[in-house]
Amino acid sequence: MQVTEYKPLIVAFCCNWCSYAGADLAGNNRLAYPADVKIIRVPCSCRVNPTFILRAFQRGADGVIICGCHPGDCHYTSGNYYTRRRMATLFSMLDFLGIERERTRVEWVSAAEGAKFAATMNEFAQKVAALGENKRLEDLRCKK
Amino acid sequence: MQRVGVFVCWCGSNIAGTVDVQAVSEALKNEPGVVFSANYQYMCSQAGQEMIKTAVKEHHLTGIVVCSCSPRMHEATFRKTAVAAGLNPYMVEIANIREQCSWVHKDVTAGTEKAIILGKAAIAKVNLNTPLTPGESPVTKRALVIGGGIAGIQTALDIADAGFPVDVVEKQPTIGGKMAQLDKTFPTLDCAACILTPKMVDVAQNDKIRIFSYSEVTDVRGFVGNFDVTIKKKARFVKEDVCTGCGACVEKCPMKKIPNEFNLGMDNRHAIYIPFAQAVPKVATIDPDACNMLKNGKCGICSKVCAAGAIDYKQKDEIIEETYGAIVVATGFNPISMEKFDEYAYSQSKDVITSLEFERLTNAAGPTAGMLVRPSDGKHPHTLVFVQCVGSRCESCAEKGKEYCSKICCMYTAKHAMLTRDKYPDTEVYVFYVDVRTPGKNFDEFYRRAVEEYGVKYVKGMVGKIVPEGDKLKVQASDLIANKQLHLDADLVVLAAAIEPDHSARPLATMLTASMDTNDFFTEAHPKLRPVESPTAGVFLSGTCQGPKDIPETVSQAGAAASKVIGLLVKDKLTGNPCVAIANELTCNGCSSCERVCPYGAISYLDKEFRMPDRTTKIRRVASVNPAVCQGCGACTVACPSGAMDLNGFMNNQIMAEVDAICK
Amino acid sequence: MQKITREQLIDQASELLANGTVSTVLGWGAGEFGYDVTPTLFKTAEEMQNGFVFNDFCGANFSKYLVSKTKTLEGKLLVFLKPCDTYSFNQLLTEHRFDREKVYVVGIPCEGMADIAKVKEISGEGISSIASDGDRIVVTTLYADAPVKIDARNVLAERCIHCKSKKHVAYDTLLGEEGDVVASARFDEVTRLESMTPDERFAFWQNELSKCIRCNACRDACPACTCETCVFDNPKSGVENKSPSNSFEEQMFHIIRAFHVAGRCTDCGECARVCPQNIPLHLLNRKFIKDINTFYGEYQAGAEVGSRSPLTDYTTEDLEPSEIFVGRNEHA
Amino acid sequence: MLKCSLDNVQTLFAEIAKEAKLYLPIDNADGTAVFGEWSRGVAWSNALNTAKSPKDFFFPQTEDLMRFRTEGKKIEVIDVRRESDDFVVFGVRACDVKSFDVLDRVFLSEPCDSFYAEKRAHGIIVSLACTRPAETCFCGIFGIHAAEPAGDVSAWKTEDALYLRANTEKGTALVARLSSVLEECSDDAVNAQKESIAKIMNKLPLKDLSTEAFGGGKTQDLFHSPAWDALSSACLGCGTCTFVCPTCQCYDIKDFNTGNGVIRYRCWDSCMYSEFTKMAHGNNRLTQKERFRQRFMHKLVYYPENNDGLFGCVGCGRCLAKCPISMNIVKVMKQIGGNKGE
Repeated sequence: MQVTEYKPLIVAFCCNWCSYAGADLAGNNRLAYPADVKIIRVPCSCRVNPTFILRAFQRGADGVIICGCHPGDCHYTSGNYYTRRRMATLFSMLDFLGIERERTRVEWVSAAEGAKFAATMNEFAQKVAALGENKRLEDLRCKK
Repeated sequence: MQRVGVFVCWCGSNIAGTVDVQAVSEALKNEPGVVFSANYQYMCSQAGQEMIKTAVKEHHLTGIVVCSCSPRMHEATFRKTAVAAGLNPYMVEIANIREQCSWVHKDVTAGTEKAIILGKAAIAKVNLNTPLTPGESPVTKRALVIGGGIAGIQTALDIADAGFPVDVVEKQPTIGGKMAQLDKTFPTLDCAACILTPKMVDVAQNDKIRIFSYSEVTDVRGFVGNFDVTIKKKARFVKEDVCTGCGACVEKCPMKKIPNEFNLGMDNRHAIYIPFAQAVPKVATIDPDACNMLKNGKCGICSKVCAAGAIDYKQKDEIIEETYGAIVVATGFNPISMEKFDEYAYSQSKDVITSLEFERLTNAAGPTAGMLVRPSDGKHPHTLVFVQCVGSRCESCAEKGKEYCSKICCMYTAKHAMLTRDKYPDTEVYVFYVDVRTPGKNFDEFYRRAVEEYGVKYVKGMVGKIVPEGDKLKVQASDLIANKQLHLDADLVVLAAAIEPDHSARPLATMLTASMDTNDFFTEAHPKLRPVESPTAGVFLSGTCQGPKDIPETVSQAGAAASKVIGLLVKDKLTGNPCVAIANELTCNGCSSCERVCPYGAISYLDKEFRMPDRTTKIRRVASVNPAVCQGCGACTVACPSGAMDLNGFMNNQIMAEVDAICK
Repeated sequence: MQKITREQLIDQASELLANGTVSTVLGWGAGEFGYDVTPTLFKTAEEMQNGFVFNDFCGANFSKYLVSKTKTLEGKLLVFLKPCDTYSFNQLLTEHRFDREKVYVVGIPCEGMADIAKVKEISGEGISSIASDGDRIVVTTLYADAPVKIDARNVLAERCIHCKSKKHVAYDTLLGEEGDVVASARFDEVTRLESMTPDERFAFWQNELSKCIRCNACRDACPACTCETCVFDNPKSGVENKSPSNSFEEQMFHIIRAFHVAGRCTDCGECARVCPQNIPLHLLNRKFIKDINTFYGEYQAGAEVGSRSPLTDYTTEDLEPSEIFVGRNEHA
Repeated sequence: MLKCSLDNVQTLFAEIAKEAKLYLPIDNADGTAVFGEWSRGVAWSNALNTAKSPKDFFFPQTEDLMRFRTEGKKIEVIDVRRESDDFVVFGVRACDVKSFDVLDRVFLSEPCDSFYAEKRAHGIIVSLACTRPAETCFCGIFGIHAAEPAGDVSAWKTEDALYLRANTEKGTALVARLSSVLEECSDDAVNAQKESIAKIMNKLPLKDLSTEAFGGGKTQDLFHSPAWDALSSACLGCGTCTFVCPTCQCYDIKDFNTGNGVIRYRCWDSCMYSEFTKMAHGNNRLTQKERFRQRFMHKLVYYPENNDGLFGCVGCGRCLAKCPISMNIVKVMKQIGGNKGE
């Protein structure tokens, strides 16, 4: 029997200065990652509101990843430090509610780390694919 | 509803190779708001841009979506195109279907599908775009330099050279800073005074530069281009413009046992004093804590002997308020206190001194007129021990010293050791070190000369304890290379004390809303790319307030800061980035959460009167963002629980629309 | 069970009303059945004599009322605050939500308040009178032949069982003795949930949150929820809704609400107290508090005015989101 | 009168459930009762009443009205109305049964609410007399008899048996198909229970609460009563009273963007909310006092004014038990009604 792997939908919020540029570099170097990963550009990872993450899950995303500059390298000096605290506590809360912790992730990707960007996306997509469809934070109204 | 035009770029085969561009433009044609959709080989080419302009005119487009390469590549290009077509530049959105699609996906079906989704997201966003206009603010063409050491001096001279007025605020009675106290400078051994004092005179004589010595900055308001600064000019009880600096008053002053700060207390000065011969401004200052006349109204000798009539016992602190376009921080450093380093017997023996004290001791203008003698008995020392890293690189003893390397100690100690051996060949000179760090032009050569030509004995190891015994200092140390304990009888011990930012730096940083690291060094806007700018717009960093550095580094940074200031002051108006935070006053609670996370101090609060729907009025505290200061990171938008804070260009509803389009 | 009496509170308030220090008193108004007390404004000592009550059911946290009442009342408002209420009081001051000068705080000691639902579990329905007798609550009902005597400690409200502090962190006058922060096992239930499997946790919360009727009582009673316009009422926010339309809406509402008060929530327990559906909402807030304490060091919102919430702060050495589960007592 | 031994009641439920979904009060883990669907093994709660009223079965908190599916610029309208199957709501107390009179007058009068009407047509209500009313019960003052509940079928539960009496055609049809588990019996046991209930009703603390000051025609004086300020002063503006109320009938119509279109749905709304019936001109009632007053004026004055004196409250006492600040219609009636009934 042919088993087709689940194709997850992944939303990646990337900060404009490091991670979005890292994603561009992955492109420049033709480093492949699944087309299921869709990037949304934000000025800084600290712009990512938990509401956006929940919204993505509501609308059918299976995984959400937030990428920002490495701690200490934030274009705005402190943005990613806030991101780090906000996402640590938010992810812990999602886990507390029984939502699979592998569906969310924060990764620091610099503008020079095209390879890391691609590798991260491949790995994340694989993990999310293994979890299958997001059922615990889905909104069936959006699937009709 | 927007009238959106979609332009899909082939980028030759870069995009078209993996993405069916025709299918993309066809699919996007049906999206809400889209009235025109086309594809072309090179959208960024002249012809491509013309195509956009024509479409804007023919189809009355209000928004543009370009599906092409990364916005980091051509967003600016297409924004200019929009402007040329009569649109607001912020009505353009880019769908990145090259770097983030065609180049990373090999399958045409998957690539095309993704390109369509990215296009839809961009359309969803542009449907919610509003024209944005950058704010403008005028620039006051005057700079303030805080600190009159070599960093401040160099910055002020460079800015003045470009024709802009500069004010230098120095808290001491004279400018000159630490460099004025130094004897010789490494690695060339030219005398510090010989190279510094002409610059001090240049400052004094430059008609673009005003010196506020014996003054402090007490308040800073405003923002880049328009800082309103309050300067307190402390009363020196001598009319600065009348005093000729003749020194007659100093000679006759009966209060002559006041420890002389300039010589680090190694000799005395009078109650009325001029710190050193080449002081700028060369005017006397009365120390109010020491002067009998000021303390109890008895004396008045200086007034009598002053031929110019410059003494004014009734002088009051003067408050100066001035507006500046830019502020340069050059507050410098101090050696750390040796109080906590009891093992080196600093407080027990006068013959244990710091390196800066050693500088004064060997300086021809110093307390001993340059004769190297023991402070305790005036005798010539034969065995000298230099201890490196006293309080520097103190990982385990952070409560005593500093975790960082003070950077300059290795070189000045080599200098001290070399000069001692040169002048007094009968001496034995030991240097105890952890590492010798000599990166810098001619630095390692210099150090090697000290060892090889001058016979300075470098010992890798730390001094454990120094005990004064008789007229000797018993030094217990370890030699890590020979792996043995050393016991030396020294006549003089010199401690290379770590350096730390001046204590005035932290309150100043608060006033400037400039950020600092945990060591109280000012943080630069970017450690590599913007090393002389503070993250707070319009505030620049010069010298050791930003981190330990030697004189050449300080001077080059001072010049760099000056050039940044000049770049700012030549502008008549500052055009801001319109993608800044905006506070909705109607939903703002005034809770201060946003202010707490703003790295730029761009948010302030005001009590505003609101007319309520029931016709009553209510005064509420609400946030207000200064668009000239905000850099648009968006940290505030998430900190705000009521959603009152939003970010132009990346509004909540725009990002959610993108999410929706992607997750459909 | 309370150590302080109604009369002491009336005396204190009467004095302050009489000497003009305050114009109005925010206290508890008597109800129909002894346990149904309503926050009430009193203007005179006489009004207090007639309608003021203080008993084991005076649980409501008055701090939030100060936001609106101080803006409309003339003169100073006297407010009675229990130790836990003073934390909310300070937190609101930190957030500039009212003018301290408009308030006169009388700190009152608290021995823990009773939960009427627990009383009824023992006494049964049909309460015709309820009174305190030392450490006991005496209930007469329509159906029991004799009055039912209940040890007040056995019917403590959940938040009082896990009382975190007997210390008043703000007051102008303190009645009774200065208390202390006390050790509590308030995180035990959070820990128990954490040690479940994700499936169990999910089932637990689905069961609880599915009861939500989106009445907003938790939000409207919460002293940290004082937004001029809540995002859930604001059509422009993108999350506005009036109904718990499905499990996602239920999760969304409670996750975002808990996140918005994270670092600001003092753990006063009003959310769980007022929930008509008995959802243990305080566990969500406590989870955030516990995480903040674990990740970033102990922090008690409202302990002092002006303190910086850990979520508006950072250190360069903070835990990475990928490290938050490391070392946790994990389910098998 | 028909009778079923309590030992046999699960069989009775099974019989009912053969042809219609059966909902009855069941105990929740937290000690409250809720209406839940019966299936084999589900125990019938002994609680006096459920946390939420059975209103949900006919007027659910959220109900889709229609859908629009969009694709690009195309819009398709989808009718989501469905024919309801028959269902039985069992164990509805007298107060809650009465609430359907209140709701019917709103939803079934012209223009008839077809969503509600469809469910009313297919829902069969089996009521249940109250043997142990709570102190918060005051149905009696509105002329409701706890011992004589209406509904399609009335029921009484004694120590050992359940007694049933059909009142309507739907009720008759239901008991007819349950004949295998029901037996004819005399009214004696039920009459005895009614007597004992009457005695208890006479002891209830709120039994003498007067409705005299309320009803149609009293509008002006009550509206301008100075007591509203103090009564509404502590109101949090939450929707608890509204959402536990069996007679509240206000709803909002909202659109939900699914990403592929729009779901137009209605959901309960509360006149206590500041956003209630917000329109282009702003809000109708600007202060919490006005909103608070509206809720009680509506139940006690406006509704009876328009509905032959029928009050918009059935005295179920849920709001008394659930209000976070213990403000409620009883306190309002006593204050506004001139403290009568003390």
